[in-house]
Amino acid sequence: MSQIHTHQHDAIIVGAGGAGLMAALYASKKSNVAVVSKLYPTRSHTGAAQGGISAALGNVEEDNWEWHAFDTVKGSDYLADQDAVDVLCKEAIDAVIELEHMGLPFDRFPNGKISQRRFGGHTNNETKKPVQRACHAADRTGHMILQTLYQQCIKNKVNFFDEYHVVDLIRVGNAVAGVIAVDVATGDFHIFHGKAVMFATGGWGRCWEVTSNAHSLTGDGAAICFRRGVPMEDMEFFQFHPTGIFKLGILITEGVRGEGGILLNGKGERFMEKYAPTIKDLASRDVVSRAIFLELRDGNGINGQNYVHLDVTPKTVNKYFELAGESRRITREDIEQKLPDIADFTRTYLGIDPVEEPMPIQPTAHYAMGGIPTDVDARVLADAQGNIITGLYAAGEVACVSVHGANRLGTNSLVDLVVFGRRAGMHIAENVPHMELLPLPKDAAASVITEFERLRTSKGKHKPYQLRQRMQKTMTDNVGVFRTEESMNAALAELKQLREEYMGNITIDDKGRIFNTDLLEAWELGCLLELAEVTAYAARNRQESRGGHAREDYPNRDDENWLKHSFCQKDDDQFRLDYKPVTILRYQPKERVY
Amino acid sequence: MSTLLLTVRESMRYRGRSGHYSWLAHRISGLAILLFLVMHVWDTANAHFYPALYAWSLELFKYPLFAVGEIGLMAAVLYHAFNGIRITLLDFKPEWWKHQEKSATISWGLFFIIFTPIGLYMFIELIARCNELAAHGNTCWTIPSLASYLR
Amino acid sequence: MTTVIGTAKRKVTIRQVQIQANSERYAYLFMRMSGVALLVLAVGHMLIQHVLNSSGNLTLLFVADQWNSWGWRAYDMFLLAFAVAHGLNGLRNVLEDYIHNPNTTKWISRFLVAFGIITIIWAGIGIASFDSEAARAAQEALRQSLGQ
Amino acid sequence: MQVQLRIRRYNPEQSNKPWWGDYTLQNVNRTDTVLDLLHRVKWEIDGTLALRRSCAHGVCGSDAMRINGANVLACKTLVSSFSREGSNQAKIQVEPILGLPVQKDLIVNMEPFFEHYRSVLPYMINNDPAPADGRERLQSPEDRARFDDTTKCILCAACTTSCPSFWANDKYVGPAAIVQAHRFIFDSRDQAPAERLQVVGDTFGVWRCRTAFNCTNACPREIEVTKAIAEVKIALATGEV
Ligand SMILES: Cc1cc2nc3c(=O)[nH]c(=O)nc-3n(C[C@H](O)[C@H](O)[C@H](O)COP(=O)(O)OP(=O)(O)OC[C@H]3O[C@@H](n4cnc5c(N)ncnc54)[C@H](O)[C@@H]3O)c2cc1C
Ligand code: HEM
Ligand code: SF4
Ligand code: F3S
Ligand code: FES
Repeated sequence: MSQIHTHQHDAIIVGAGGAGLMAALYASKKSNVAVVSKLYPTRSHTGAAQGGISAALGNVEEDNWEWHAFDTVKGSDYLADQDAVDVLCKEAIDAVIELEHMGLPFDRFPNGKISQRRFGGHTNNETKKPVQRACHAADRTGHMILQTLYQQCIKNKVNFFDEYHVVDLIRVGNAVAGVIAVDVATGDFHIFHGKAVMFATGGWGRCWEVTSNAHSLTGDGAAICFRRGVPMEDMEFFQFHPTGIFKLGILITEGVRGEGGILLNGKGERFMEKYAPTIKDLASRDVVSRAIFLELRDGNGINGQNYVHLDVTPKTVNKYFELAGESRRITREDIEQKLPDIADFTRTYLGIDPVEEPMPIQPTAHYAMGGIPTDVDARVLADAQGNIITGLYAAGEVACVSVHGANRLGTNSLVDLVVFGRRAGMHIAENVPHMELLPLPKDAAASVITEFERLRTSKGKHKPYQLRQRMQKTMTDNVGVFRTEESMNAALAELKQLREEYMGNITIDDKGRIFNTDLLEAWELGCLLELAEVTAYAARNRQESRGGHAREDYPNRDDENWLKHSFCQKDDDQFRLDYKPVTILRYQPKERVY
Repeated sequence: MSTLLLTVRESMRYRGRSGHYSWLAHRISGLAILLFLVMHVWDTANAHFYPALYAWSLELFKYPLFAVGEIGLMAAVLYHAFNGIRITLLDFKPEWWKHQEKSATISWGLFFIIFTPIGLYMFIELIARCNELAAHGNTCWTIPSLASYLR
Repeated sequence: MTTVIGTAKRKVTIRQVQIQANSERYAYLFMRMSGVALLVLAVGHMLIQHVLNSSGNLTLLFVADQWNSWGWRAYDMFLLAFAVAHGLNGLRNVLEDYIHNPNTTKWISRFLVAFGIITIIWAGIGIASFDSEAARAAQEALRQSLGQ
Repeated sequence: MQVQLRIRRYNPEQSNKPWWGDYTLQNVNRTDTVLDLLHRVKWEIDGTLALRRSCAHGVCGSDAMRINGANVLACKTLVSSFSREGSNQAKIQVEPILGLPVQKDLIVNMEPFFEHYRSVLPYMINNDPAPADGRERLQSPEDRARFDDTTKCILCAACTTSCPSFWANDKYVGPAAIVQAHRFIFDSRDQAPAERLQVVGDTFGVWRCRTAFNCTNACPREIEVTKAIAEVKIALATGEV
């Protein structure tokens, strides 16, 4: 048995992506905070975000936050809570300005202001034309946010515990007392004892085969909370980004289409004209992903294969600008300057120069709209009635406020991170002084240590990767862009089987303690399996199509029965669903056309 | 990293590009020149202090064994000089760094162009010297006796 | 302290800052400067002594002739000073790469400085007070004694 | 195609001697990355193999390694770069980056690296009150462009651990830290260029750079590292930033 160490802090923040760091920055101003992350903070996947962060700064053309709010609500297919969306869009402006003051090197307009560009789903509400709202630093906006926040944390001497893998939450009744983590370097268990715990562990795209998500995005935070009785909200809504590199899933930002890039099928048609006549290629992600999927199913892929083309060569783009009567034109230099990383990806992985040739793309699993339910102060909800778990917070992709509803608008995740990360941090800073430090339960770490010993010593037949591949396959085939009752039942059956094999028939090679990533990957697989099952279960039960959840057997949105959030919990191995009404303020649900 | 040996071994093993080898060559040539320089300065001083000793060393340098070293020295000085200028230029003109690979090639090229004829010429002289020695019945490897100079 | 000293001409903001210089910076600059000087001095010297007059012909007499001119003596003095300083500082750089004990490196630097100064003085005296006539006589005597 | 993969292994729990692990992989695609191959070894052959990785497309900086002698990111290095067109064989040798203590297999202790990073004050320092209108500080596109290149750094350490000066003496702050210093020194909004220049102008700062260019060649983000170092040197010499 390895050693157990104990640390005491006011607040423990799990995860050092955009949300975790923003919270840490604020919380550490007034309290003693520990940031515990399984990766070095700068390795977090926030760094992969490319396109931009939206805020209605109105730096080049008229814009206001209410338009942003409307676009967000419309993008969400009316499932977002509008009070939360108001907070998001109003505070976005402030948050972006604050990032600039922290030193974030945004691109600039000639007048010295932050540069903004068009992005899918962002419009001028009056003219319905795309609006320039996405603030950006070339195509590495997320990288710059992550770096800037990390820099500020260093400046403010935040306590970091890097490469500590959190594996359990210490829940005491309806409150929390800390978390348990494994020090990856030594394999020792550490108890982080605190008054408040915040999860900011990001998404779980690794449930699917083709994904834009990092290998480390295994939904640990969500799964840990779920195991400790926290409900999961809106898990059926997972976003498939339309433009991932064929087979690899590496994301090609919407910014490409923002700069004028066009989607073309095997017949050379600009098929988005059919699906979204007004804003075409810049329609919301769910719309474009489905369009691509349908094109592929109709045999309109390139050379009959499973991909279409995204064409940003100046030749093509300028042709369509001309056709549309637009005066702007793009040049090679524009692409090199505004999309350097994209150009680098396609050159490296495909040997394709995006200035000369179109890129092969297909939809890729991208973003979890659902997750740990929270209020607008990032406090975690215990149930669909809105009761709160004292001291537990969540923000970022792992959380569901819900501002993204059934489909997240591009750039809004980064806004979510900074706005709600900040709110969480402020709330923690203000409240921690009055909160009490609950005593640690006896043997707080016992159950998770037992689980680790089981995984370490189990002598089954399957290696974790085999189970993982099977899970990814069934999720892709059956709980992907389009779903049916039948497909999801198949997925649930397979997932149940996988779970049993995971519990009883698994084996790993590494029996050691130092950097035992074999063991940790096996544990992560447990999280993925858990979340995959919740997703499939929640998806099977939602009998309508909305946003990212597209059912062939229920092709229409059904506001009468389904304008509500789902809350999934597990009691004694049985899933239980509960529902929470959507908060609607100014924008009544309407049909969604782009 | 700790040990000299490890550093040296890894510096040889690293598959760097031109810059890496330019650095290696610059360093080795610099040290080689220095070694020679120190010897040379001290013995040149003998021209004043012990002329006989100096004359002996001049004689010594004519012998093939040393003449080979002299060719090496010439190579070291030329390469070190060209590469030193390259480094200096690039240091003061950062905007030229795009051309670093090319510049490394150029300094090697310049070195070969200039060193080849000089080296060849020096080599021919060396052979001639050898023949001359042979004509006197000496081998190339004989070294003039110091004693005879000190007498 | 930073002040903006002009944006109009180059369009970018250039600021002036005060930084305390340290010896490493001067050593660095000296390496470049002396390097350029040595390009002329050392390469010139090599070409003259070892190629144009192949060492085969290099005798005390030749040196005596050359050092008859104060110009050449000055040339060689510069070469001596620059090369020794440049080379020994280079050696110091190399040694400091591999020897990390601050105390040891301090003593190494001191030793190298001392060694450099002594070398330059010793050889400097040699060059400055070299007597061409005497050398010529010595060479003559030698030649006879060697029976050439 | 077939790949002969040779990995430098080390597991302090088993032996204090490193060893070479040899693996033959079949059915490799030319477009597979070396990270894909390492994953195959880890998942299918020997789960004890330890390495860091996350994003798998060259943006997180986890997996800098020495592959066939030179520093690269495993996830950004394609098998095809080690095999001639038309050949269906490749030999690939993977080692941990050099100059940081190896902890297990391909994992090195990054702490000394981050210590150098922190030493250059890698954060914006501007104590002026924010603009009264509550908006952004203005910066011209030209001023922004001056440090664009160095904002790309992902702290992967490929540069610093390819530098012969750093191998010889790990007190040298190293190219990555200088890149970070450059990013702030030339940002017109920052007010502490002098403090940073003081740090990188120190004995173990930029003067240790011997212009070997390994850093520039190794940088997976194609940052002109040596150029940035030279700009810092010039700033130190002229006092102009
Ligand atoms: C390729 C790509 C491009 C994107 N582009 C955009 C864009 O242009 N605009 C936009 O708005 N959004 C974009 N997104 C979405 C957005 O980047 C993510 O949703 C967001 O970055 C998530 O941030 P986070 O802080 O929640 O988590 P992450 O940044 O994913 O960080 C998770 C953190 O949690 C830690 N962690 C995880 N598990 C554990 C554990 N068990 N123990 C300890 N620590 C743990 C990790 O170490 C990490 O520090 C993009 C996403 C991807 C994948
Ligand atoms: C001929 C013209 C010469 C030029 C242009 C030149 C230039 C340079 C430069 C610029 C450096 C600095 C390299 C660095 O800091 O990275 C250097 C280093 C060095 N030079 Fe020279 N040099 C010349 C002649 C000499 C001579 C005659 C000697 C021997 C006495 C010498 C010995 C050295 C040594 C030992 C180094 C250190 C090498 C290292 O740090 O790797 N150089 N030279
Ligand atoms: S400069 Fe390049 S090589 Fe060095 S750490 Fe940054 S990204 Fe990596
Ligand atoms: S490799 Fe090292 S020596 Fe300088 S140019 Fe790069 S820092
Ligand atoms: S895995 Fe992220 S850089 Fe290679």
